[in-house]
Amino acid sequence: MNATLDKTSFEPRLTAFVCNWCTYTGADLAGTSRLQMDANVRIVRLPCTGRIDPLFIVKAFERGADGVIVSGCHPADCHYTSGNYHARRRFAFFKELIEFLGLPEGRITFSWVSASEGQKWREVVNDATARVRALGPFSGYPGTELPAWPAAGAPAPNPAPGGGGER
Amino acid sequence: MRVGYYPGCSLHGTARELDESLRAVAPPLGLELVEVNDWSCCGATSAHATSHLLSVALPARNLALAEEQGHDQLLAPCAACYNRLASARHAVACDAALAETIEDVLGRPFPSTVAPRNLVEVLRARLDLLRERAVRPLTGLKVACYYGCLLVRPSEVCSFDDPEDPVSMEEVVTATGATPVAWRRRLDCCGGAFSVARTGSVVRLSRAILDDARSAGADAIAVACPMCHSNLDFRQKALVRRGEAELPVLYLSELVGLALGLDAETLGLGRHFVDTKALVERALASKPGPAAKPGPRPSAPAAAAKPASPAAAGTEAV
Amino acid sequence: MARIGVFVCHCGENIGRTVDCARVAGEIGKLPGVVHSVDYKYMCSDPGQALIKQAIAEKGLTGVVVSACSPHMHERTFRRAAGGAGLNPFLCEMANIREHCSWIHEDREAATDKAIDLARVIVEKVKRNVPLETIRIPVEKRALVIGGGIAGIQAALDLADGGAEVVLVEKEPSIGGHMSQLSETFPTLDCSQCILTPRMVEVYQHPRIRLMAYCEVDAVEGYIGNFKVTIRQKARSVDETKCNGCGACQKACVVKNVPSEFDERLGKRTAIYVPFPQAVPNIPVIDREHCAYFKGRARGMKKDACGKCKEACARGAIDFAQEDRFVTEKVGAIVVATGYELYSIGKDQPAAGLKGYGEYGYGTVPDVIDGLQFERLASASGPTAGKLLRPSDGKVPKKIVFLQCVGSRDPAKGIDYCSKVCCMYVAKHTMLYRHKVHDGEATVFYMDVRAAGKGYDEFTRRAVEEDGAVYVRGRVSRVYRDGDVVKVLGFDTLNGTPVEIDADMVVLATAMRPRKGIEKLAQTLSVSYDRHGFINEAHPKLRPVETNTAGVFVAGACQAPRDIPDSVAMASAAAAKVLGLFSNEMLEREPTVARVDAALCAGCFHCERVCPYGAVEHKEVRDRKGNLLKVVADVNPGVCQGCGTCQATCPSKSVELMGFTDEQIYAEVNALAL
Amino acid sequence: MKELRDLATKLLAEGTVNVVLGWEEGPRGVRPAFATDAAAAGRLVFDPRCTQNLVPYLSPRRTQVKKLGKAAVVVKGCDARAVAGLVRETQLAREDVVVIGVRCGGVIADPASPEPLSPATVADRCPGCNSREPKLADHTVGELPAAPPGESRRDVRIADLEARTADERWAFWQDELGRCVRCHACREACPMCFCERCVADKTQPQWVDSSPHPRGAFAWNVTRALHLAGRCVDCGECERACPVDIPLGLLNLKLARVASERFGYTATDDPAVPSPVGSFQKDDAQEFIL
Repeated sequence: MNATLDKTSFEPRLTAFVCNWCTYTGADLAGTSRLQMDANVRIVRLPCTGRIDPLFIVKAFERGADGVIVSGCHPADCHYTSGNYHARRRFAFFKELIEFLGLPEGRITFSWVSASEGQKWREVVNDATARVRALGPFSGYPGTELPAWPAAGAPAPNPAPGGGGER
Repeated sequence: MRVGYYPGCSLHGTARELDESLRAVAPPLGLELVEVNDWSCCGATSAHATSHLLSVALPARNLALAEEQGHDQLLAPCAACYNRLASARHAVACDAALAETIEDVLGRPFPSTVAPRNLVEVLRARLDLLRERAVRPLTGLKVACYYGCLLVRPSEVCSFDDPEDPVSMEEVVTATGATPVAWRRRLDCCGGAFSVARTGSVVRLSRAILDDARSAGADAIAVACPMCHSNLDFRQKALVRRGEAELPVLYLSELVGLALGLDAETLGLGRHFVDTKALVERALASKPGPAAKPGPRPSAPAAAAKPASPAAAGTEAV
Repeated sequence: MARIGVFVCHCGENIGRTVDCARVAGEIGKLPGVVHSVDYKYMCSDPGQALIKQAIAEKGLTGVVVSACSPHMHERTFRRAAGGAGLNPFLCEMANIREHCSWIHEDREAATDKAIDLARVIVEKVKRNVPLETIRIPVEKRALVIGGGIAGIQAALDLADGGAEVVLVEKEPSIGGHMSQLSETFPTLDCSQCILTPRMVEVYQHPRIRLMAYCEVDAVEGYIGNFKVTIRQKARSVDETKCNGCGACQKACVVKNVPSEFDERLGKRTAIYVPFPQAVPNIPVIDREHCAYFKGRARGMKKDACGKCKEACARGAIDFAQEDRFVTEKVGAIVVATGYELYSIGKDQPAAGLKGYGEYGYGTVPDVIDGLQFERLASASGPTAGKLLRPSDGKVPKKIVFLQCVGSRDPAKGIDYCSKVCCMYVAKHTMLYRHKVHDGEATVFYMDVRAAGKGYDEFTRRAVEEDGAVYVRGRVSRVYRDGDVVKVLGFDTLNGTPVEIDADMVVLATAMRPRKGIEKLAQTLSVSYDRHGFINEAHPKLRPVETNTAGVFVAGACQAPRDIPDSVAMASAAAAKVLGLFSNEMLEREPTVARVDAALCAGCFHCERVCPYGAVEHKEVRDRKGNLLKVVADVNPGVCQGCGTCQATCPSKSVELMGFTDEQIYAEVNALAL
Repeated sequence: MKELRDLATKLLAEGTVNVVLGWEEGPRGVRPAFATDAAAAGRLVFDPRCTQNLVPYLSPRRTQVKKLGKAAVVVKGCDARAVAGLVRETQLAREDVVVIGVRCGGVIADPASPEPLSPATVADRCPGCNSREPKLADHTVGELPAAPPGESRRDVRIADLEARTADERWAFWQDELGRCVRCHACREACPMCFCERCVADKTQPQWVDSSPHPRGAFAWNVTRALHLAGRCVDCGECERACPVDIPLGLLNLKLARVASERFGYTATDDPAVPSPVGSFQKDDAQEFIL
C-alpha cells in the first residue's frame, strides 16, 4: 500500500479528475489532517463532475496514465444542484462501454468524496493505486508506444497562450 | 379472458356454492376459468403458524404450476388462499435468499410472474360487462359488503384497494343494481379459523358484525371468503337473539349471478343455512332492467321470463 | 510567446520540509515559456506578493503560477496581487503542493517529483489562460414578494423598511393568509388577528410597497438583479380606484349562501364579498361563479339577471365588464412565500402517490373537522362568533377527540415528513376548548409529542397538567357516526388496549402540504422543489433562504412545514439577503461562465436540457438578408454559474467554459505524459 | 407499391411537398430517389432491398436536399425513430416534413445483393422487430407483410462477448477497431450524427487523433459510441456503411441495453419521450461509483 515500502516495485501514475467543491476540498482536508497516502495521483481540478468528459479519461490513458480516478460530490450534494447526476449517467454509459471493450477492470475508479471525507479520499487514492500497481503498466493501451509526444519533464513546447494542441 | 383458477380446498367442500356460482357467472362475464392442474393446499391458516418456509413453499408451488401451465394471473376465490398466494409472492420478491430456498424446495424455477387475484378484484375488472348484462338488476336490495380481514390486508401484499377504506365490493354490488349500505364493521374479523377451537369468541365477533349490518338496514350480507361465510351463515342460528330475523349471507358471485339472470339452483343458493328463498324471490320479482336487450347472450331474457325452470343460461354457463 | 512566472512557496516548513522547493523552481524554470522561476519562504506575505508584482513589471509576465497551498486558501490573494501589478487576475493560477503534496507524503523525493508535476500541469494550463473580465450586472433595487401571508408580509415590510421598493403579490382578494384565520396562537395564546392586522395595514400604507392583491405571477424572465415579471391582475369586477369599502354592495347582494373560504366552509358569504371584515385591501370581489348577474350571462340571458350591487354602490365602482389585466414589473430579487394548504383527508387527492383516510369519515360525518375549521369555530370572528358549537346540530360538544398526524409521518399515505406544527396547535386546541367549555373532555391520539421550541414543551405540559387534556398514545382505526355521537375506535399502545370513545366532535390535525400549483410557479422561477412540492433551499444548513436560482429566495411554509415564528424568521432572513444584494450598485460575478460558438453549434440543445440554471437560451442566426439560418444555443452569463456540464455534454464541443476550456484541460492532461 | 406511388404523386401534385425521398430501381439494386415530379414519383419502390435509411438526408446540414423544398420521406419503422430523434433534438420541425410510413417485413442486409429476403440474407436487426409499422407517420401505406424471417444473432454475439474475459474482449476489439481506416463513413450514414463540426475533426485541442493508427481508431470509436448512447435509433446504417466490417452495431446495441436497463429508455419513434441524455433520476443506479 505504501509507495515508499518497496522502491523497486512498479510505481503507477494515476490522473484524478475531481470537482472543485467536494473532492478537491476533501483532498484539501486530507492534507490539513496530514493523512499520509500514496504519491502516485495527480489531480486535475474541474468545477464539477458535470464538466468531466470521457474524452479526458481516454486522453489520460493515451498519454500514458496507468489509472484514472474520477470523483465528485455525492448525489444531492452537487454545488451546481445536478451536474453530478448528469455526470453519473455519462459515466454509466462510459463504464459499460469500456468494460465491453475489455479495458481491464480497476484502471478507472469512480467515487463520490465529499468535502468532509478526507479519510475516504485517502482510501480511494490508496486503493486505486494498489489496484493499478497490481495490474502493472498500461502498455496495452493502443498507441501508448507511439512516439507522438516528447518524454516526461519536457512536455510539448507550446508557444503562444491560446495556441493549439500538441504538434 | 383466460384466467388460471385455484379453487382451494373450501370450494371443493363447504363452499361449493362459491365454486358453482363463480363457474356460472364466468362465461357471461367473459371469463374462462382454467383450473390449475395438480393444485395443492395453500397451507391456509395452519402452515404459517407452524413453518414459515412451508407457508411460502405451498402457495409458491401452486403459483409455479400456474406459470408452467401458461397463466399470468391466478384467481383464488377464497380470501385465505388469495392472501397466502399473495403473501408468498411478496415474501419471495423481498428476499432473494428465500427465493433461492424456495426454488430448491420446489425443484422447479419460480419466476413469480403469475399475479394472484381475488374474487372481488376479478369481478370488479368486469364491471362494464356486468352492467351491460345485468338483465335482472337487484334494485332496492340493500347489501352490507363484508370484506373481512384477509382480503385487503396487509396493504403491501393486497394492494388492489385501500386497506382501511376499500370500495371495490361496493362497486360490484352497485353494478348489480343493489344498494350497498354504509356500515362500520366491514373490515372487522369474524373469528376466522377459531370457529371450532374458540366458538365463544367467534360468536361474539360475528354477532357484532351481524348486528351492525342489520342496524344499517341491510337485507343481506355479501362476502368474498368461505371462512367468513361459514361463520356468518352456518353459525347464524347461534348468533341471532330471540325474535331477531335471520340475515342471508351471499357470496358476491351469487349476487352477481342473480343480477345476470341466473337461477338460484345454478348459483348454489340452496346450500345456505340461512334461507335465501325470500331474497331470491324478491330478486326474481324485479323487472328486467334496461340492460335486457338482445345481446351476445340470447338466453338471458328467457331466464328472466321463466325463472323456475332450469334456465338455459345456467346450463350454458356451466 | 508565453512569458510565465513561477513562484514556489516554502510555506515556512510546511512545504519546504517535504518538498525540495529549490529543485521544483529549477526544474520548472527549464520549461519552455517559463521566464522566471523562484522559490520563497512565504509567498502570501507582503514581501512574497511584492516578488510577484516586481516580476510582472520587470519581466513582462503573461501568466503567473504560484506553487503553494490550495487555491481555496489563497487564489484570491494572489489574483489580487497580480491584478495590482497590471496583469489580468485570471492569468494567475495556483498549484497545490501543500494540501495535495507536502502534507500527505513523507518521502522527499517522491513529494518533490509530484510537486514538479503539479506545478508543470498548472504552467501548461496558464499558458492557455486568456484574460477574463469580471461580469458586472446592474441591480434593479426592487423586490417581488409572492404570497401575502405572514411570511410575505414580514419580508415585504423588512424590505421596504430597509429602503427597497417592494411588489407584494397575493392571489386571494386579501392579504393575511392562514394566520388571519387562526383564533389564538401558540405558545402565548395571543389573538392572531390582534397581532396580524396592524402589520397588514402597515403593508397597505407603506409608501414603498405596491400591494397587488387578487393577482398571480404569470411569467418570469431574466436573472438575478434583472427579472422581468408578468403579473396577472384578476378581474375583481370592482374598480379599486373608486371603491371606498363601505360594504353597501355586500348588503345588497341577493346571493347569500356561498360557503365561505375564509370560514373553511363553516360559514356563508355573499357573491360580492371581502373575505373577512379586516381584509386588506378592503375592496370586494365578485365571485363570478356564484354571482346572479354572471350566472344569467352564462345562461345566455339578454337582460341583466341582477344588478343590486351596482344599484347600491354610490360611487359607481361596480364594473361587470372588467377583465384580467397583465402588468409587467422589473425587479432585482424575488421572495417566494406561498405558504401551505392542508392535506386532503378524503378520497380525492391532488397528487398521485397521496392517499386519503376514508375511514375517518371526513366529509361524510359533519362533526369530523380539520384543524383550520376548529380555528374558525374557536375564533371570535368565526361563524359561531367564538362559541364552540359543533357543525351538525349546533350543540356544545362535551367530548372532543383530536387526532394528530393525519397524513403526516405516514409513508403509506404518501407523506413521510412531520408537519411540525400539529403537536403544538392540537395542545392549543385542547386549551381553547377547555377555556370555552369548562367541563369539556379533550382526548388526543398522538404518535409522539414534538414540542421543540422556546416555551413549547411547557405549553404542551400546560395543556395536560392545567387544562386536563388526556393524551392517548396510539392510532385511530375508524371514526364513524353512531346516532348522536361520533364513535372513535383506536388503540392505546402504552396500555396495549383498544380504546372506544363516544365523542361529540373529532378534530383531525392534517398534514401541511405546499400550495396547489407550486410546481408550476417553481418551474416559472426555475427553482427546484422536492417530491412533495416544497421549494428546495440552496443548502439545508448554510443557505436556508436561498434557492438554487440566484436572486430567488424562499420564506415560510412553502419550503417545509413552518410555524409562525419560523416563517417570520425566514422572511426576515430572506429580506436581509435581498437587502445585502441590493447594497451593491453592480453585481460582480466570476467570469467562469460558458460561451457558445454559434458557428459550430448545431442546435441540438442537450446543453439546455442539462443546465441546472436554465442559463441556455435560443438564439437565431440570420444571414445578411435576414433569412433565418439556424437556431443555436446561447448562454446568458448573468445566469450561468460555471459548472461546465453543458460542455461535457455537447457532442461537438461548441460550448466552452471560460477558465476550464478544453484546451486548458487538454494541456493539463498532456503535461502529465510520461 | 401503387399506393406509395399514388400518394407521392398526390402530395407533389397538391403542392403539399416539393420532393419525396424514397427508393427507386438503380443499376445495382435500389437507390435513394428524390422525386420532384409525377414521373419520378411513379418510379418509387418499396421492397426488402430498401435497407437504406433515408432520414440522414433530412439533417439541416444537407443543404442540397434542403434546397429542393419541403420534403416527404418514406420511412420504415426503424427509420421513423430517426425522424423522432431529429425532432427531439430540434434538428427538424415535425410540421416541416411529411412522413410516409411503410409497413415492413424486414430488409436484406446487403441491398446490392440479388438474393431474396431469407433467414440468410435478412438484416440482423430485423428478426423480432416490434416496430414494423411506424407510429410517427402522416400516412402509412402497404399491407403488413409477414414477420421478418430468421433469428437475430445479435443477442448471441453480445452474450458471447460478455462471457469472455476482459483480456479476450480487449483482444477482440483491438483487432476489430484496429482495422478502422478513419473514413468516417459510419458518421456520414448515421441519421443522428448531425453536428456542424464533428469533435473528431476538432483540432484545437485535438481530442481524437486524426490518423488511422490504433490510438486514433480507438478514441474515435469510443467517442462515436458514447455520443450515440441513448440516442442511437438502431437503423444499422453505420455498420452497413463500414468498409472494413467493424461490428459497430454491437457497440450501439450494448449501450442501448444500458439505456434500457439503467434508465428505462428504449429507442422510440415518439419524439415526446425524452432521451436519457439531458435527463436523470436521482436514484439512477450507481453501483460502479465508490
